[in-house]
Amino acid sequence: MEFPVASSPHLQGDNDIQRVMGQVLLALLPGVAALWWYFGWGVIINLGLAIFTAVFWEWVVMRLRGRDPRPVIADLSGILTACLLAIALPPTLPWWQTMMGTAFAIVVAKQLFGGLGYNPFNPAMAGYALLLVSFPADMTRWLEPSVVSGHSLGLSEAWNAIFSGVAPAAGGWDALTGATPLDHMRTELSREHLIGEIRQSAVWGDFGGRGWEWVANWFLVGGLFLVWRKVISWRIPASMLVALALIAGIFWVIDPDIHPSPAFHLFSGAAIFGAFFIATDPVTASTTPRGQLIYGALIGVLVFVIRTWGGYPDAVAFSVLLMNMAAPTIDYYTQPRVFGDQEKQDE
Amino acid sequence: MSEPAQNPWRTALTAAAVLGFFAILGSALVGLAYQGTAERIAQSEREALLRQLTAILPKDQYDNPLLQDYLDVSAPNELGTEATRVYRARRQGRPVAVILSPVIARGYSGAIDLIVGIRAGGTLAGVRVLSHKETPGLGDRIDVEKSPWILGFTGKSLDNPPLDRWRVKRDGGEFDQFTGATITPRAVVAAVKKSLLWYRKQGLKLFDRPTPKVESRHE
Amino acid sequence: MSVLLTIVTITLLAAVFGLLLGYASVRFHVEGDPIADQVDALLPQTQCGQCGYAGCRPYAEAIAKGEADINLCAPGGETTMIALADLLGRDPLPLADAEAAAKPKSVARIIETDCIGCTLCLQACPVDAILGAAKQMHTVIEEECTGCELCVPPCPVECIIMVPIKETPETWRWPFPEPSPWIKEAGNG
Amino acid sequence: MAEQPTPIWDFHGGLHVDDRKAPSKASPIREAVIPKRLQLPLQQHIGRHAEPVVRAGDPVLKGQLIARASDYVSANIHAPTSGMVSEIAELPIAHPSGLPALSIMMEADGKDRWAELPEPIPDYQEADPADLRERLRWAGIVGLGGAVFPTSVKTNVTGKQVDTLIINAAECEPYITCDDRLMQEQPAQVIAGADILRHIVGASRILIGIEDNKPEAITALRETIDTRGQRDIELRIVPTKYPSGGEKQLIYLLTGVEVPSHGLPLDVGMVCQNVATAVAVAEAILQGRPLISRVVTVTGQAVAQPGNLQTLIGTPVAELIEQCGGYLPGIHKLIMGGPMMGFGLHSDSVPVAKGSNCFIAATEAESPDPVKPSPCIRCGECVKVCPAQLLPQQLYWYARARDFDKTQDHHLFDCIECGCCAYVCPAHIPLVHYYRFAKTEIWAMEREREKAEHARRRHEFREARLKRLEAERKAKLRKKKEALAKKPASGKDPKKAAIEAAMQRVAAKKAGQEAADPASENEKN
Amino acid sequence: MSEISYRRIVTDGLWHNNQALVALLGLCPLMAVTNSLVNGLGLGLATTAVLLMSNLSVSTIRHWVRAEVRLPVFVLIIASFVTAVELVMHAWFHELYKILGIFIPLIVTNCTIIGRAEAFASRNPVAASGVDAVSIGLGFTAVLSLLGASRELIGQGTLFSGAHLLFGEVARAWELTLNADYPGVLLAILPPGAFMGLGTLIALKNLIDRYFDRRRAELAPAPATEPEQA
Repeated sequence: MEFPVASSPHLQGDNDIQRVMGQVLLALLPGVAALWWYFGWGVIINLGLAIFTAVFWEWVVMRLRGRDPRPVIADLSGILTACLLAIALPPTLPWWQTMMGTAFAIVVAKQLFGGLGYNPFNPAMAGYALLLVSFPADMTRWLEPSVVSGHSLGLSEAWNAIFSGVAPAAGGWDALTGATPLDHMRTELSREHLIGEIRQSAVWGDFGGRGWEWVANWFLVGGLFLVWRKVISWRIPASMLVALALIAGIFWVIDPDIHPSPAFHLFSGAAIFGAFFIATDPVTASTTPRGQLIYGALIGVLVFVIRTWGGYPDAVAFSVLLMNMAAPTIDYYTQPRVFGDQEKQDE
Repeated sequence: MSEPAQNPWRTALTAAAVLGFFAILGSALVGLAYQGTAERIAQSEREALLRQLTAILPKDQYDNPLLQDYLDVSAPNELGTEATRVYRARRQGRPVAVILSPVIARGYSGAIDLIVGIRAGGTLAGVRVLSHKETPGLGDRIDVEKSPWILGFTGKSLDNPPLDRWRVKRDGGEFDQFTGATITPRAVVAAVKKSLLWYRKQGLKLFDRPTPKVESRHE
Repeated sequence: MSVLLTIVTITLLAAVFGLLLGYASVRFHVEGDPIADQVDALLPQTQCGQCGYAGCRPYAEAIAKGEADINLCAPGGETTMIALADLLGRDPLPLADAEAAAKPKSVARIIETDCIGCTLCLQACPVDAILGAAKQMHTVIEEECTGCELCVPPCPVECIIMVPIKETPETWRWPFPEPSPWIKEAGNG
Repeated sequence: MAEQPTPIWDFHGGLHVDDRKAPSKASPIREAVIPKRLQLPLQQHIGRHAEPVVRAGDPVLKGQLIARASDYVSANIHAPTSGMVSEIAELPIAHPSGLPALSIMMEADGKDRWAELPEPIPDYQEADPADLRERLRWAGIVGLGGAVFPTSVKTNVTGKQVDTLIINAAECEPYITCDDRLMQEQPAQVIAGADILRHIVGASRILIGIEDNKPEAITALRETIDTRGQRDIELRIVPTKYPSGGEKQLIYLLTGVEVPSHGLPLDVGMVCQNVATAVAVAEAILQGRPLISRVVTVTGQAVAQPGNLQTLIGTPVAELIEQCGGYLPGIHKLIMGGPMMGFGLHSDSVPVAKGSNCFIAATEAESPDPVKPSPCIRCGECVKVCPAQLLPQQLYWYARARDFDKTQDHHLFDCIECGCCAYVCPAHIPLVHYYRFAKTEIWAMEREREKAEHARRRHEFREARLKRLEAERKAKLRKKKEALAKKPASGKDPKKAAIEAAMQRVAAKKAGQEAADPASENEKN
Repeated sequence: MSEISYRRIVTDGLWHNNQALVALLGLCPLMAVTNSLVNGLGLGLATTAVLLMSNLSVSTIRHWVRAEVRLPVFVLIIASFVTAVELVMHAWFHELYKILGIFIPLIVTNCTIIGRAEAFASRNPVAASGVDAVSIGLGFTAVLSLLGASRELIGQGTLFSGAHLLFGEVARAWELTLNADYPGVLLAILPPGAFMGLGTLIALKNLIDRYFDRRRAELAPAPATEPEQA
C-alpha cells in the first residue's frame, strides 16, 4: 500500500494567524468603546472607512500579484492594520485622508514589500506618519473629550464633519476642538508656564487629560488580555513603559516645574496603546527575548525624547518606525545562548 | 605581466612630477575662475541683500545707500540675538525707517530668523522670515511663500492694536494663529512686539550714530 | 598673490603625495593574484574545459583578471555562479550553457567488452581516474571520476559512456519545502 | 528506601502535547508471527553499511551472522530466523526519500532453528569491559531509541572519565509505548542491561530518567531496583514534557549539566542509553543472543488492534499491520517513529529495522495533511518552544533564502528536529522540513567540496607528472641533438623555418588580442 | 582602436546605464535637491557641465598619466572644475546657488563623475568621451528633473516654481498651479518622498524595459539585436 508523505511533525497545534489577529482585534474593543464614548461617532466612521479601504486594496493588490486575495483578507492582518490606524486618527479627519493613509499602509508599507511578514515597517504607523507629515494641521485637530466640551458628536454630525467638512453645530470647530493634552502641555511649557499652573486647567484629570486617561486605561485592559492570552510577550510593553516612566521620572525629579510627571507621559497620547498594540507587532519588532527588552526600552526613550524636543507633539509612531529599522540589528546581536554553547555559558 | 624591477625613487619622482603638474593646472584654473567671478559674486551678494530689504521698504522711499548706512547693535533680551544689524533708510537726510536683521524668535523647533522693518514713526514697514525650522505644514506658514500671514504686520504699531492686544487670538489678542500650531505665530508676534518696544526705547537716536568703519572683508 | 600661494601649496602637496604613491606602488607591489586562488577554490575542479579554458585554474585566473564572465562553469551550475558573484561583487548572470548545467552529474564508465586498450582515454583524463595499460582493458575508478567527459571523444571505439550518478538514501537531499514537493497545491498558487 | 526529592532542572521550551499513548499501552507485548520473507537492509545504523557474508541460495540459521560490520562505526547483521537467503538486491527501506537500498532478502523456513551462539557471560562484573564491548559489537547492537549509533562504539570511553550512566526511559513522543511496556514486563532485563553498561563504561552511578506519565513502569523498575538492592541506581521521575527524551535535554533535566553544543555526553562524563538498548545488551551478555528482534509499537486510529509486538528485524511493515488486525477504513498516512520526529513512509512494503520503534497508521483527522503555509509573522512562538534555544524563524528565513552560511551562524546543527517549532507555528510553516533541507544541502556541498579538493590534488599531481615527463623527454632530445651537432651541421633551414613560424604565430596572436579587446570593453560599459 | 558606436553610448547614458536609475550613483544630491523641478534641473545641468569638462580633460590626458597617480589626478581635475562651476553659479545664479547650497561642492563626490572618468574617459578618445559625458549627464539630469517635477506636483501642486532662479525674471510667469485648493501631500517634498519617488521611477523603468523585452522576444526570436528605442 502506498501513502502520501510529508515532513514531521505530523501533528499541528491549533494556533493560526487568523486566531492571533482576531484576538488582537478583540482586545481593541474596550479601548475603541472608550474612544467612542469620549469622542463620538467619528471614531466608528473612521474604523469603517479604514477597514473598507484596507480590504479593497488588499483585494486589488493580490489580484495584481496574480494571487488569491481571499486567504489574505481572511487572515485579518489587513483589517487589524486598518483598525490600528483608524484608532490613531482624529475622529473628524476628512474621509479622503483616512482612506489615503490606509491605502498607503496596505499598498506601500505592506504589500509592496511582499505582504504580511515581509514588511519592515509597521504599516499602520507608516500610514499614520504619512498623514501626520502631510497634513499636520488636520492630524493635530482633535475633538475635546465629551467630558470636557460637554458635547458628544452624534452620528450625523460626525458624518457631516468627515464627509463634507461641516463643523458641528454646537459652536463650530473652535469650541469643540483643541489641542491634545500632550500638545497643550508642550504649548504651555513653551510659554514658560509651570506645570503647576498648567495643571489648573479644566482639561486635566488625574494623570493625563480628562477622558484621555480613561481611553488609555481601557486599552491597557485589552493589552493585559493579550499578555494573558500569550498573544504578545510582556517584554516589549513592559520595557517600553518602564523606560518611558524612568526617563520621564529622572527629568521630573530634576525639575518638576517644567517636566511633566511619568504618569502624565504614560497616560497621555498613544503610550499605552502603542506599547501593547503597536510596538508589539511581531513582524516588525524584535523577536529575541533580550532584543525585545532593548527594543521596547529604546522606543520608550525615543517617545520621551521626541515628545520633549521633537517637532511633533506625540511620538509613538515615529519611535516605533525608527526602532523597526533597528530591530534586525538588535536581533542579530541578542541571539539567545544556544543550549550547550559553552562560550556564553557564564552569562 | 609585471615589469622588471624598477627603481622605486625614479618611479616616485615621475609620479610626483605628473601629479604636481596637474596640481598646477587645477589650482590655476580655480584661481582664474575666482578672479573672474569675485567682483560679480560680491555684487550678487549685495543685490540679494538689497532685495530682502526692498521687499520691506521700496526703493523709492529712501535715497541713501542703504547697505552702507548701518549700525551693529546687541540687544539679546529684546531682539533675541547678540548681533543685529540695523540698516537706516533716509530721505534727503531725514530718517525714514530702520530695518533690523536678524531678529530672532523662539519657535516650536528652534530659532526663527526675522527681518523687521520699522518706520521712523514706529509703525511696521514689514516683517519677513529669513529662515526657520518649523514643522512643515504647520508652523511654516509664517513664510511668505506659504501664506500671506506675515504680511499682516505691515502698518501695525504699538498703538494699533493696543499693547495688550499684541497676542494671537487664542490668547485674546489681535493676530490669527494657524490651526494646529499656536506656538509659532505666538513666538513671531512676541518677537515683533519686542522689537517695536526696543525701537521705541532707542528712538531716533539710532540715526545719529555713525556707521562703523568698514572692515576689509575679502582681502 | 593669494592665488599664487594656493597654486604653490597645492602643487607641493601634490608632489609629496605623488612621491609617496609612486614609491608605494613599487615597494608594495604584490606578485600573483590571491583572488584567483579564491575563485579556484569555488570551482568544482572537474577540469572539464567546458568554460573554454584549459581547466579550472586557468578559468579562475581569467575571472580574476576580469577577462572571463562568471557564468561559464557548467558543472558548477548556478550555485557556483552565485558563489562567484558573491565573492567578486559582480552581478549574477544567467548560465552561459544552461543545458549543460542541467545535465545530471555523471561518471564515465567503460564498456569493458568493447575496450581495445588504446590508452587514449588515459591521456585525456585530467585526474588520472582511468586505470589500464596498452592492449589491456581499461576501467574507470568511479570515486575519482569528475564526470568531465574529456575521455569520451578520444575513444576510437566509442566504448565510454556517461552514467548518471544514482541517488542513494545517503546522498539524498530533502527537497525544498515550498511549494510542498509532496502535497498538490489546492487553488491557484 | 525513601527516595529523597531530587532537583529537576527544567530545560527551555518544549511542549505539552496530547500523548495518545493509551491505545497501545493497554495490552502486553505480543510475539509477532515469523513472516515468510524478511528484508534486511545492510544499513540499519549510523556509519558504513555492513558487508554481506552470505550469498543468494545460502541456508542460514537463526542468529547466524549474515553481514559483517565493514568499519569501526558499523554493525553486524544476523539472520532473525532460520531459512535461506533468496537474494541480495536493492529493496525498499524505511527512509524519507523512498529510495531503495541494498538489502538481504531471506525466506523463512518456519523452523526457527538457532545457530550456535557464543557463551553467556553471567559474571560480567569480573569481565574486561573490552571483551563485553566486543560481544556487543558481535551482537550488532545499536541505539534502539532511534539514533541507531553502534552501542559498542558509544560505550568505548577509552581516555575519558565517565561518572554517570543515564538510562533514557523518557519515552516522550506521543503514541509510542514500546519502552514503557518493556519496562513494565521486563524490568529485570532493563536493570541488568543498565548494570552491564555501567560496568562497561566504568560509571559510578546510574540515573534512570522516566516521565511521570508511566506510573506502572516506575513501580516495576523501583521494585526491581529494591530487590537487587542496588543503591547506585537512582530512578528520577521527570515531568511529562516533550522532548524530555532528547538526549541532551534529559541529561540537563537530571543533572543540570549542558552537553556542549558540538560535543557528546561523554565530554561531560556521561553516557546515555535507551531502555530497549539496555535490554538488548542484557540479552547479548547474559544469553549470548544477537540483536534480531525488537519491540515495536503499532498504533494509530487506522489500525484495528493497536499494541506492542516483539518483532523480528526484517519483517515487512504490511505483515506487522496485518497481525494487528489490518488497516481500518480512513487510513491516510503511515508514520515510522513518533508523530513529532518520525517520517512518513511511502509504502508499507518496507521492513522493520533495528531503529523502528513505532508505526502509526493515522487517519486524516489525527494527522492532517500540511496546509498551505502563510508567511512568517515572526511571532516568536517557535523561539519560546525551542529546546535548543535557537531562533527557528531566523533559521527558516536563511534556509529559505538558501543562505547556508547564515544558517550555520545561527546554529542550524544544534537543531534536534524535535518539531516543537513547526507544531506551534501559527503560519503552519514546515520549519523542520526547511532545516532538514538546509542540513542535507550543506552536507551535499561539503561532499562536493571534498570531492573537488580531491580532484584538484589529483589534477595538480598529474600536471606535475606530465611536466616532469616532458622535461625528461626534452633532456633526452637535447642530448641526442648535442650528439648530432657534434657531427657536421646541415640542418640550418629547418631551424630558420621554425623561428619564422613562431614569429608569425606571435604576430597573429597580437592582432587577435587587439581585435578582441575593445569589444570586451564595450560589453562592460 | 576599434569603432565606437555613438548610438550605443547615447542610449547607454540616457537609458540602459542611466546613472541614477540603473547604477544608483549620485543618490545624495538626487535625494536632497529634487523637491522641485527647477532645483533638480539646476543641479543636473551643473553636474553635466562638470562631467563634460572632466571627461574631456581626462580623455585628453589619458595616455600621459601613470597608473599609480591616476585617481589623484582625476580627483584633482574634477575638484578644480567643480570649484569653478560653483564660483560661476555663485556669481550668476545667486539664489539657485543659495538653494542648492552644499550640494554643488558635493558634486565632487558624485560617483558618477569619477566613475565615468575611470571607466570611460580614461580608455576612450576625446570625442566619444564628450558624447558619453553629455548623454550620461542628460540622463542624470532627466531623472533629477522628473523626480523634482513629480515631487513638486504631488507635494505642493505646482510646476516650475522658482523658474526665474534659473532662467531669469521672464520665467517667473512659467509657474503652473494645479488647483488653488490642492492640499499638498507634504510627504512628497520631505526626504521620504524622495526615496519613494526614486523607487517608483526605478520600478517604472524596469517595467518599461520588461515590456520591450517581451515585445522583442515576441516579434523577433531570430537574432538578438540592440534595443531600438531611444
